[in-house]
Amino acid sequence: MCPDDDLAPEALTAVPEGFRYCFQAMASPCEVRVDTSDPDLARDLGRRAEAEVRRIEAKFSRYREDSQLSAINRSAGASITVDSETAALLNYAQHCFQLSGGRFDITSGVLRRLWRFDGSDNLPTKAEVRRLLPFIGWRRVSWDGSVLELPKGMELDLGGIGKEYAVDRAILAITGVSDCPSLVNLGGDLRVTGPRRGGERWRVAIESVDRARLTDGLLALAHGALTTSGDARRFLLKNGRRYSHILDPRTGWPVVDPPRSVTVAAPTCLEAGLLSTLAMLQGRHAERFLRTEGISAWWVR
Amino acid sequence: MPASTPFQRDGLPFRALSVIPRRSALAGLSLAPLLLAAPTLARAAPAEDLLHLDSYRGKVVYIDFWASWCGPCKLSFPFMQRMLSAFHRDDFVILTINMDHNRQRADAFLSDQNQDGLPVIYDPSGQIAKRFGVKAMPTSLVVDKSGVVRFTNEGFFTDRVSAYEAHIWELLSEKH
Amino acid sequence: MRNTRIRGRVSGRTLTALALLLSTLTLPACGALGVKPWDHDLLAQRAMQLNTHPHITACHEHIYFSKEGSSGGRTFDGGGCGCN
Amino acid sequence: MQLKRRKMSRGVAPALGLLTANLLLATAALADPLGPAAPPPVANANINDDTETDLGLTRVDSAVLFYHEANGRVQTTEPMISVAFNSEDGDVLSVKLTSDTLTGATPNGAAPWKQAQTFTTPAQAPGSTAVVTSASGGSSLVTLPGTGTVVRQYTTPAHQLPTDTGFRDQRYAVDAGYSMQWSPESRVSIGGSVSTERDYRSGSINAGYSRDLFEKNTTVSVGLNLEFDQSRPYFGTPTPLTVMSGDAKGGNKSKTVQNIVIGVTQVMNRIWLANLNYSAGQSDGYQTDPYRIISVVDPVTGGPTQYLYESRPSSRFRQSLYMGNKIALGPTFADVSVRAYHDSWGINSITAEINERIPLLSWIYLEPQARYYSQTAATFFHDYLVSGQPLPTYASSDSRLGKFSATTLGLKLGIKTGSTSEFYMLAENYKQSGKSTNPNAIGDLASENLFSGVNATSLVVGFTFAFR
Repeated sequence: MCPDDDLAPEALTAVPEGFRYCFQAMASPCEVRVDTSDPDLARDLGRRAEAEVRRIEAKFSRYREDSQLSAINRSAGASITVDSETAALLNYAQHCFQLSGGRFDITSGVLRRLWRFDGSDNLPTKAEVRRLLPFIGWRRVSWDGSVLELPKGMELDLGGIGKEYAVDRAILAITGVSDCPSLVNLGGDLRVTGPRRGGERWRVAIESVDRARLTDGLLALAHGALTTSGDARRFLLKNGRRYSHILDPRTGWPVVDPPRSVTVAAPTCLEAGLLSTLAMLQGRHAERFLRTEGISAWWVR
Repeated sequence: MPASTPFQRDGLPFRALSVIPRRSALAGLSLAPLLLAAPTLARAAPAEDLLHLDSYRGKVVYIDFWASWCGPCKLSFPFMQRMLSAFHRDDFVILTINMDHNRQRADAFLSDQNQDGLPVIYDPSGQIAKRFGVKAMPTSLVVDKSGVVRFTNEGFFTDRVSAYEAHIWELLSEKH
Repeated sequence: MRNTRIRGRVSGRTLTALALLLSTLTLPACGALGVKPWDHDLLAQRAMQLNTHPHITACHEHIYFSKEGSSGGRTFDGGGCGCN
Repeated sequence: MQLKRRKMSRGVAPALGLLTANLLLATAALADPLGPAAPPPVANANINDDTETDLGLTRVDSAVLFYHEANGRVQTTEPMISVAFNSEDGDVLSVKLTSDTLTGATPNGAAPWKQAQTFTTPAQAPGSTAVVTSASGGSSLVTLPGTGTVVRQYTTPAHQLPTDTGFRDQRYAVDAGYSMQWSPESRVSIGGSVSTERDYRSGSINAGYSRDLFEKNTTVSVGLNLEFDQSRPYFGTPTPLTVMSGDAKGGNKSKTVQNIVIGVTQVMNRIWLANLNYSAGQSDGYQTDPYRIISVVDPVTGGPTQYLYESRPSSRFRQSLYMGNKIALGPTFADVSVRAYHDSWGINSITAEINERIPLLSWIYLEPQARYYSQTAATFFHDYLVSGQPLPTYASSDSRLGKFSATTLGLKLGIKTGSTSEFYMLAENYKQSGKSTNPNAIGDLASENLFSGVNATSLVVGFTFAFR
């Protein structure tokens, strides 16, 4: 993984497997590994991936005031015609909402106003949460495939799919111009274009929940993507009970007893991300969900 | 709650495990086009039922595999342009899939043809073409409203243009 | 074809046998060779065609036919001229 | 208000895979954020990188061959032009016109000798009183005493290969062909050609079928060609192995040639295209050269005692196995081919060729070419016959039937003048080499150079263009 600091001198560094191109985006360290001996190719592919990630961040991050998403969130109920990419993402989110029985909901972002997962014990009160529930629920949003009306006070947050979508798009930006084996990793959500030269697998380190041990094991990956949900740093602890930062949008409360982290492998980053989030949203039944769905995953309780 | 055990999977301590899922998440999954190769052991679903273009449900989709070096492909672009303007965007979608290994040549071809209307998906490694069992260049697939590939045209012959157009009309007239 | 053909010496028959053997062998093996239809980019180059300059090939055929004992191979061998 | 706890539907993962693919497919169709990969596409990086096709175009190709053999031998100028009408579906109608002017001295077949030799040929065509007026250089008209017939005589100096300079010929030929896409996997073609010169006429028709297999990686083809030739010597056809004289000879003679070519073209891999052809040809009828003679020499001194008209078998069965390869090595394209040939006259030959097309700039390429050829002699090839020995049934001293090898070295230059037009030029030297002096030749012939092979340079200059 790339050093966290923003001041990485030269974005491109040589590594045993070729070159690594580092940058900061989506509030996490990002790296593009390119299995080539040609530094210019590696830098070009790295820049392409970075450009795509920044484009998506600029468009869909709710932390950026000038992003389209922020514009939507300020629309206070007005009807907005969105462009085809946003429409495709909203359709996708809608399908995920239906698939997950309402558990995956991009309108649950407002809950962040109440919940600060800083390891402390300041949980919000039930009344505060109840007051916020009327502003949560995808069913309250009117969306016909091109025109959106977001009721006043509600907010959209593509947190669950934004970063994974950026990884998949970055991979497309690379495969669109070159067959060169590459890996894109945005803060732990990663995907490869295919096996390394000579059919080798990529070695990827998975950040474990246990802060003491930086990396837990190495995964060898020839195809597809890997994402990890759950995070050792974001939880609340009150009279012995641990509250994970995974919130159930239907109740506004943290999911009960989810695994500490789930890592999922799937062909695309979006699928891996969604499946790991959905698994966490199952709380106690996470393992059963992963098994019955036949998802290749690793989890830590 | 036991102390955090190392990653746990089938009871195997987790070392450098390759991604070999017990029952692949993709078993039986019908992969629509852009899914790149599934993890190593996944069975590739047969080409026919691959194309459940969910979001195109209710629309007829014309998918054309082309490359800049292929003579007949150049002839198919005016036809596709005409079809695009002949039918309403809500009923009919054209997706062209470029197979060039060299992106510059594909773009040079497109700028020659001044093709801004037709969406292009770049597939230099032939993943999509493999999935659809493309056997000739160009190949066009005509997909009905419920996502089933109904017509496959191998090659492009100007004296068969009326037949190609008839396929589209036929599928458009079907109820979905 | 009149049947008063002069019996070719042994090597004639072997050449025919060799040719038949080769064609029967190569055809089934051909299935294993080849590339995907979308990998014909280099093969579609003009310079890759078997006869890039037909007139030059014709000149060669004409010269070699009139100056050598053998002919044919690439295309039909044939007289067409009482060249001497 | 507690939302109903709906259970999550089963089969989430498969459906999710589908949705993801649709999303990526739909959004992938958007313009690439960075636009084209590199600066706006430059004209083809190098001239070899050209995949323009002629579909829907009319292609005109014209060229002139200047062929010149050393030491005053044959010289021809051969302009040719072809027009091909290409439909957009691969049907091609093509017509080609060729004309060919031949001058210069041709070996008459006699062996050189240490003294000058004089040869007598007819001057009046059979049944006509017209006399060849302008006997070209080196020959003269003589009226034979007694018979009063006018004959043409020419003399060859000592130690020189006897050649007849009386040849001037003008040939015109028309070829036409039509090929069409019979089905998406198969093509058929038919064609014909007519060629006339003052002393030779030829007509042929051909048909061909080709079929693509294994996703166009393999193409099998078969071609048939039927040809009818008529030899119309100026002064009639001499009876083979009779003494050379000035008398008028017999009438015209003809022959038929039937040919089949079976071919397989196979894509070996992305850069290599291989082509294997087996061809067989049977020709029946008159195949002798009416103007050629063969010396009958004294068994001791080797001096010429008489000259007999040559004689060749009246049928010939030819076979050849040809393998050609086109290989794209980086920017260069190589054309490597070998051919094995055998015929019923006892001639076996091996031919090997290599051309390497090297791009220099985006609009110019150089193509060095090299060819090696070697053949064995026909069974009835003799440099000379020996007086007193029984006459063989067939005998010819034509160097084309003798044992020799030949090398060709050439250089082709191509200049691209437009997207579908090119100026091309090929300069080439073709040199035959064989056993010049034959130590165990009879008498003083041992010191004469009996080999009559050629050393020729040729230049082809051509220009081709296409228009809609």
